[in-house]
Amino acid sequence: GCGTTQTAAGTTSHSKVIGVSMYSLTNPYFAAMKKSFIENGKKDGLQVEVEASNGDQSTQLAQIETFIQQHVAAVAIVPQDSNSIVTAIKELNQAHIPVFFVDSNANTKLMAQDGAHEVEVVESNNYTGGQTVGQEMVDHYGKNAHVEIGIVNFPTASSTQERDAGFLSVIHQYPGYHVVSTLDGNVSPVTGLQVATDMMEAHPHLQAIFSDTGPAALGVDQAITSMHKQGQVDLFAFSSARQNIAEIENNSVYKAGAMQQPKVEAQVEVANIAKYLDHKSVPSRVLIPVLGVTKANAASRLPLSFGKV
Amino acid sequence: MTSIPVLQVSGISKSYNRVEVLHHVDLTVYPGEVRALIGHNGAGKSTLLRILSGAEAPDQGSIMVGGEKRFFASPRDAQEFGVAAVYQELRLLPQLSVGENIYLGHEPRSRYGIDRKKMFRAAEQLLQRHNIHIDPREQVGRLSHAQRQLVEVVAALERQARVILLDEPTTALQADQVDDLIRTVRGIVADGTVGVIFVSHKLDEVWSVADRLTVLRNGDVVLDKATREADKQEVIRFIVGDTHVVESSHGLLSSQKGSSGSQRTESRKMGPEILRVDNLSSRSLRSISLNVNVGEVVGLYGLEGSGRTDFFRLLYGLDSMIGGRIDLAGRPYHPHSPKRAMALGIAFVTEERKKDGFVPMLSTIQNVALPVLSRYQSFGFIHRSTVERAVLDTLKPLQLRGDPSLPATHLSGGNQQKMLFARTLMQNPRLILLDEPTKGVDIGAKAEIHRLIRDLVQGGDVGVMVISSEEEELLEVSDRIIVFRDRTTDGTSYQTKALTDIDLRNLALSEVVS
Amino acid sequence: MKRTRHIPKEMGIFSVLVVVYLLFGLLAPTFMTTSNTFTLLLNGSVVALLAIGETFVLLTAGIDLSVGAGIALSGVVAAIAIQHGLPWYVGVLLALASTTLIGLFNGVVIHYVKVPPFIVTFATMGVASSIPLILTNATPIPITSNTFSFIGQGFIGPIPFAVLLLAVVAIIAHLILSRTVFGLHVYSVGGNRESARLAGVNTAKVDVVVYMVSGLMAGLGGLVDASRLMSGYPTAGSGTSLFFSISAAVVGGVSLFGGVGTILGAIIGAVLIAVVSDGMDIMNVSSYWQPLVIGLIILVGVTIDTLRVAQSQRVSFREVFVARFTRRAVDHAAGEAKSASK
Amino acid sequence: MKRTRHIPKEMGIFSVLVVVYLLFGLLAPTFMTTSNTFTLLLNGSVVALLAIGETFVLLTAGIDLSVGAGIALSGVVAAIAIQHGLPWYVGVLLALASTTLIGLFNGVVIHYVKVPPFIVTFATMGVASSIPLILTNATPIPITSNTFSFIGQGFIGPIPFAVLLLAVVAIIAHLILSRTVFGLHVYSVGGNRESARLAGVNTAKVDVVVYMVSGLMAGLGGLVDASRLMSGYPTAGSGTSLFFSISAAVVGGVSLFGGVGTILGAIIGAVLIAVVSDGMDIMNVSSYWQPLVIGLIILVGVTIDTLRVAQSQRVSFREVFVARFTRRAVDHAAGEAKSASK
Ligand SMILES: Nc1ncnc2c1ncn2[C@@H]1O[C@H](COP(=O)(O)OP(=O)(O)OP(=O)(O)O)[C@@H](O)[C@H]1O
Ligand SMILES: Nc1ncnc2c1ncn2[C@@H]1O[C@H](COP(=O)(O)OP(=O)(O)OP(=O)(O)O)[C@@H](O)[C@H]1O
Ligand SMILES: [Mg+2]
Ligand SMILES: [Mg+2]
Repeated sequence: GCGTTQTAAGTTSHSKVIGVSMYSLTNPYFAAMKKSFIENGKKDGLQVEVEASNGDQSTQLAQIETFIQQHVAAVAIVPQDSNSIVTAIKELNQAHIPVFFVDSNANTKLMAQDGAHEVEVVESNNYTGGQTVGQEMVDHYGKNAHVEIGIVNFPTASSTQERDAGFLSVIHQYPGYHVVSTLDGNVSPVTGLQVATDMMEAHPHLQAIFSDTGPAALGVDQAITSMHKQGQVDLFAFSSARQNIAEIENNSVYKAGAMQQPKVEAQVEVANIAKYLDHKSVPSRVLIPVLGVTKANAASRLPLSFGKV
Repeated sequence: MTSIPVLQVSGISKSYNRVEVLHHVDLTVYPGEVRALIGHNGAGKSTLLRILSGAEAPDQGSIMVGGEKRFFASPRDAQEFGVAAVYQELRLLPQLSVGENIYLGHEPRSRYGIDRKKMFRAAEQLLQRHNIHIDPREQVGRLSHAQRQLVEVVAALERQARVILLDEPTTALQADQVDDLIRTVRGIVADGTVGVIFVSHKLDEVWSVADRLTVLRNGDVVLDKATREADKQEVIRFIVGDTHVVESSHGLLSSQKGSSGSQRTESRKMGPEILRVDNLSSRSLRSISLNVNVGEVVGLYGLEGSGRTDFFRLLYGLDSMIGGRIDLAGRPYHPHSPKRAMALGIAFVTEERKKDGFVPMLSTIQNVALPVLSRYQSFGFIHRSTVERAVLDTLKPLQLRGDPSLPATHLSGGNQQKMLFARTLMQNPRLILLDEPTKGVDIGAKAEIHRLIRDLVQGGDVGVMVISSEEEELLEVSDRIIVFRDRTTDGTSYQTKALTDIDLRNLALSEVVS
Repeated sequence: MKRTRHIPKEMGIFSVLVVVYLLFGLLAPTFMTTSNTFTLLLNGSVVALLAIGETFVLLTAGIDLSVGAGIALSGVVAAIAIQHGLPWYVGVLLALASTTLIGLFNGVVIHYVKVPPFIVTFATMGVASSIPLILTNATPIPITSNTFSFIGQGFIGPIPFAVLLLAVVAIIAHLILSRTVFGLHVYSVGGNRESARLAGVNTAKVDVVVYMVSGLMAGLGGLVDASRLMSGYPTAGSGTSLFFSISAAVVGGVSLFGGVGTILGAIIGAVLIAVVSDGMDIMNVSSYWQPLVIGLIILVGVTIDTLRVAQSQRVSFREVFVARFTRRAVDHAAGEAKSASK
Repeated sequence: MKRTRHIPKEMGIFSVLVVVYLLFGLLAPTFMTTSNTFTLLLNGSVVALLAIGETFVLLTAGIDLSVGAGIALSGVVAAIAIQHGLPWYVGVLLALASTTLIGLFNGVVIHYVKVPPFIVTFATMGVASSIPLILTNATPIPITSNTFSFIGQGFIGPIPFAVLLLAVVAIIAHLILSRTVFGLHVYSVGGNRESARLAGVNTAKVDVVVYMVSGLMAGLGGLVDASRLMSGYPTAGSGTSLFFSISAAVVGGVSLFGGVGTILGAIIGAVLIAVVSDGMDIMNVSSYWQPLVIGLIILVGVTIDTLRVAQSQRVSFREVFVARFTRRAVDHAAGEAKSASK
């Protein structure tokens, strides 16, 4: 089941075509979102075509232009970059194709400046998600603890930058908490694994690693296990992968984290698009909460996650 | 010739890997003079020429052109100061056209770029002037070896240089082409402004072209004399530095018939037929018929482009046959690949060693052993010391100068040719195809190679076919000669005893007319 | 450079391009519209620009890995310059200067120090991708100049300005390579550097200039991207641009070993890649399948082209087959003779 | 077959490696520990394995772009096999078979159809990266076999098993290239394909086998990664692996033009890259700066090595400079003489 390959030619038929331009489909998070988009679309009689820009802003632009060529009924975008996507919004506006955002929004100030407009955005608040993980960490070690923290991040995307900022905003309130190393996990388990091993070699007293992406968290988790640092180094991370959530329940390495709800985001987005196309009113902003996950609630969160164990 | 020397070289020294190949060499060329530079393989002739043309920097010494001291950082500098060169290893670029190659580096320009029309017109005139019938728009890669050599020489002459350096410009050329070239060179120096250095291993050429000669031995100038006053025997002694070898090369010197016959048993019984070719045709050859017996050397003669090289390539599986029949040792043979040809006992020395003869980065030992490695291995692992010993034994009689454990590019041109001949000897073949086997080989080693070929056919059950552009060589080494004309032959052969080089030339020409 | 009596070598891959274009057109009605054709050309313009620069470099048997990073550098330099109140054209000049300087450095080190091009441009790729990140702290810098937006978003008639720019640059590059002394020298250096040197070609000039051209093209590509995105994006060009630009040149018949290939070929290669990418998007081919599809289309295309050339240049297929067949028969007979004689 | 009296060429880049290692050790106390040294070797083992395969291919003047994708393919195949209840070793064999088959395909098409290696392996790279995504729907597949985990996580004494595996593979590869008939044939094909063919070398066998070796190495690399992550990750190896493996070989002296280079060099190159990557992480170099730092270290290292070789083989630096200078002086004098005489 990897998407439809029908063309948009059939706009005359009843099923309307929705174009979705995503960040990356090789990240399970977005793979889950895509699946939800297509399934929920089917329920509402919408045909959803999903493209991935694989981390490249100009690819995203190209894909949106393709949607314009196809005269799709609406476009939903997970923006690579909140600024430069504004160009695309303008083009869509000119083509009279309604624009929806999902996962994160475009730069609203710039949009206002350029006279570009969107219909709606379904956001999960990355900043508060980061704060949630920070708070979980503080809860885990105690407010007065002395903790050496390593961060495995993805420094070149705005969503992960926000997560880091949220996380740091909490951590910085506690003088005992020190970030001793920040390395790029490149949203990749292999890179996550490698930088985490290096981090632990460099800082023998490291106690906690924060990973701002799920794929890198997978690698960090294995790094801790394979260096036999269970109990010495704990993992806190953003991830909605079932494998990771199950790890939290098990609680040997992965202590707590935050999960976004890609399925829910897509579901809400599709529902709102359907409403809009039926000329009903839709809210301009829907916030999907980023859920904190701890050992206590992991079991109940498991059904919301995606992937295999 | 009391004028300022057009080229004066003093105290030039050069070492490679701490081995000195030139030792305080002094050399003077006056305008209007052709100076021959001769010496054994690896004596340092090409190295000296490369230094004079700016291709390489000397370790020591100075160069004066037209009385002024010059330093050449690159060939471009040398050309600016009026020095042009033909290198031993041809420098032409196969992807470019003949015209582009001739004018590369000094292209005729129009306001917007290259004036190709003018360039091709000039090239056409130039080629015509030298009696070379080649389309200047043709890609150089499609030319025969001899044609390329001619183009190269003509390109150097065209540079309007004061000093022209020619490193073995005649190796691939036919006798009449050599005569033309010599006439051209004499013509160029005739007006007394240009000086030429001419490297060759063929003493006949030296005597007909050069005013003076310089003999290099192991990087030292050992003789510097007017050609008129020099004696061939003396010169050979200086080249070889060893009287023993002079004896054996004596036959080579005099190009009259009969002298070579003395090395041969007059009435030898031929062995069985090793190769029979009937009515063979390919894309470039038509109905070739001939046969070769075990125990004989068959010379193939023909004008340039008569199809001899193509015939060898076909036999070796490098081209596909379209019609006819080949029998190898009495069995039908259909050439398919070099590997198969080799497995069936055919060995081949190609005419252009640099193109498809050897692998430059491999050592001489590795290059020689490459086709026969399977004999010196167990479980795929090479017995290095055995290989080394076998190769060194084979190389010994060839007087190879240079370190055989170094990459083959470190050898001088003639020594590379010896390396390829050694490879043939290693293969113990039944049928040997030699295309210009002594190209660039010095006088001593050449005689040795001829002797080895004769020994081979007398001793073992081998048949040999030789292509050579030197009539003397063919007459010297072959039992009989087959003449190729216009990409075909019917196999009629001529006993060498009954032939002179003049006869041979006439034979090749006459029937083209008829 | 060659006589025109031969069919140009690029005809083969050009036919492949036409066939692929028509196929996509058949499969998806929206594909073959004028508007979509210009869109795909616009989307492919950056890779095509890089492929032009890469062609110069590859012709000398070099390689330039720094072009992808040059895109980011150029865009960010322009954005910062404009952000600081400089006029847009100063931003453009600074951007082009920055990547051309990188090219100058590449060429000088490659020629004079004789470090392999792969290593030198690997290093400058690192430098050129770090600088934008450091300058911007990984945050894209919005560009506000409206004039600047014309580079990537303007139209002249129905034609996107960037596509016109590409066409002009391609024609100039083509003329340089095919008509000028410098062009001939580029081919000669790539054909055999030593031969070219012996013939008196200024190899230093050739080496340095080709990398500067490649840098300049990366700079132009960066400007097109920045203008389309209206921001200096510090990780622009980090995706497939470099890879696709080399692939475009190679698909178009440029040899990695130097001396062989044309601008025309490289452009055809780049357009082929743009057509396939756009076609797959239009047909909504799953992104899981896209690498496979593009790989196979290019492989099949180049294979057909290769076989066609092999067929026309060498022996005809019939001849080979007849020969093979005869050989079998003969060998077979020989085998029988052998076994009979035992 | 070469005489050993010469200092091996790899000494140059090896000294660079030692110096870089010691420098990082000086700057960061935790760097030069046994434990961190093995960690960096373990982290570099996959690139090193790929570099071994790439060396075989580069020596024949080929290139293999499909190795990065092979990592994902191999890991996913093993994971799926184990998930379906097959024993771990069957998973391992299937994984290795899958990438070796890709290599077989590469070699056959490159040799017989004469399509450039860049194109063929570009296509198989696409295929090998699509298949894992299609098979897994982009979701990693957890591996549960404990035995399997030994490949990437096991230790023998203080040494990680993967590092030992790498050492054994490297030694075998070294012996094959330096001691066997096949090895010499690989060098000869890369040095001058036509000469090798005329000398009776089975070029088909060489071409096909080198790509199979490269595929096999990618498969091994994939197993190491999968075992370290304990999951078949469909985009493993999509990052810098391919690029670093070619760079490692080139840094170690392997020529992209064939015929030159050794396994020893490639391994030293791979370890150098691993040391720099690890050292930068240990020193917490900002990820913005990392590409710049690694690029410059490698450039400086190779430059020093190049200059050293140039110096020892040819003329000394002093001489070159003197010559340059003298030339100017002479030219100048000559110029003056000329103008004076007018
Ligand atoms: N690039 C090189 N590296 C190392 N040694 C070299 C190199 N080129 C030449 N030599 C050595 O220098 C010596 C002189 O070589 P050179 O080519 O000048 O000889 P030559 O007189 O031209 O011989 P030939 O008659 O065979 O052409 C030889 O011993 C050769 O091995
Ligand atoms: N007239 C021609 N037509 C086609 N090809 C030619 C012609 N002349 C030469 N060639 C090509 O040049 C190469 C050598 O030519 P060929 O074998 O005919 O020469 P040859 O008889 O060996 O003469 P020599 O070796 O004395 O130059 C071959 O590859 C051949 O195809
Ligand atoms: Mg010589
Ligand atoms: Mg010939």
